[in-house]
Amino acid sequence: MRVLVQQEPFDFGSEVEAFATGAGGAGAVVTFTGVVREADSGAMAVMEIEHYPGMTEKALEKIASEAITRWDLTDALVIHRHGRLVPGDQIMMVATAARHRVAAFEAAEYLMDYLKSRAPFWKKEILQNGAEDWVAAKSADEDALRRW
Amino acid sequence: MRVLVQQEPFDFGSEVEAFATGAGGAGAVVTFTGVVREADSGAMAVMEIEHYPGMTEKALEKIASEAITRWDLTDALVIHRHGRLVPGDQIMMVATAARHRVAAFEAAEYLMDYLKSRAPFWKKEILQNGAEDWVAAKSADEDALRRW
Amino acid sequence: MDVLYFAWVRERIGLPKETVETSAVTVAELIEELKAREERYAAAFADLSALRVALDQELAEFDAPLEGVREVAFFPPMTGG
Amino acid sequence: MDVLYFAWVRERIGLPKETVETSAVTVAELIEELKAREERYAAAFADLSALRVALDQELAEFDAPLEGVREVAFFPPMTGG
Repeated sequence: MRVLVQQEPFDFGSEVEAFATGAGGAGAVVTFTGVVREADSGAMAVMEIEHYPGMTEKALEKIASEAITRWDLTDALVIHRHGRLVPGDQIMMVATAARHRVAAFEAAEYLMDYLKSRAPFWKKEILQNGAEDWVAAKSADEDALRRW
Repeated sequence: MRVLVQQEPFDFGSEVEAFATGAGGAGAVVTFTGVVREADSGAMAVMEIEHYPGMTEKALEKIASEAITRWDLTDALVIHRHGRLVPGDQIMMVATAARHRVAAFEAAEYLMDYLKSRAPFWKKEILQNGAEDWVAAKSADEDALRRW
Repeated sequence: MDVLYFAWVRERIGLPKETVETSAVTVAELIEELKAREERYAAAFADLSALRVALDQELAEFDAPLEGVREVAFFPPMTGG
Repeated sequence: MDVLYFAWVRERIGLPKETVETSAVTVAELIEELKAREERYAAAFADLSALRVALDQELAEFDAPLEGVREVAFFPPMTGG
């Protein structure tokens, strides 16, 4: 299990390749990566991500450990960035490895659902005209937790 | 959309990186890769994959097109190998890109479920003692189609 | 009409492909003709629930008509992915 | 006790962290004390349904006791991922 909270970009291709190669005995590897999109409200210049140093790492480790236990994963990886990002930047990734595909898919979705609503990150959109907006939590994200 | 049926290995890391970079406007990229595991029955030397040239490509293209339409994907990729593989080899991968994570996850699972039961591939396990066994289809894989 | 066999169907019958002259109207009739030929065909087609058929590279049912079909393929349930 | 603020709570109150001397027994009591201080606190804590609290870096409820807690953090619902 590896959990990284960092300002720097990560190399999705190398991370995924190393994860798949290292996940001994796994028949199935699922990855997710989130990319900064343009704001729905208009032309976004910057996405600023604030986090709670210390609590963030603990929360992600707890979520990843729970997923590993529940789906008997051979490995799990979470990387989440903070700081200033621009549209097109990769903001985070998760990867899960398991013997069978259903477990790998479910665990990756669980990681994403919990990470979205239980890990202390906050996104602020800074538009090209200088306007700033904290991204509001979606009730759909909170609802997504209920299925687990 | 890209569908490849090939004997050669593919480079999972580069494919995933190129896919994520090229999937314009997508906020979410999901990938799956299947790795040849040891046989449940014992020490497997080789996994041989037979396919139906012509029908395979058509079937995969149909499944990928349906996923793109149904989940409004910005892109989809399917690579499936045939021929002789050994444990640890990557046998296939799919990737999906969408604006939101739920669509990307669902489409990837749909691709996998359909590919497993509707694309003409057959796996044969060749054990170290020379015994050969065609892998039997699982009713769970057929059942998985019903949710879509 | 070309008839193709894959996986253990191919192994049991002993060839991957043959050309068959038939007046069978449906897939099921074609199977009866093949079974009547030789023991290895009868063995391959003994349990239809363990078989799938494709007509011109599209999955089909055993009662599907053969009219206009150029390529018939028999194989076990697929196990890709 | 250290009190931390994040995202718009931090912006509204105007600082990321402060040390607070309090005899509040629960989080809710601490919030009442803070609201009574100044308008900016009252504004930040006006709608508790829009807030979350963590005690020593674990999510908690507003009626949770503060005994033994060294670090309290207030922030809006998280929006990572």
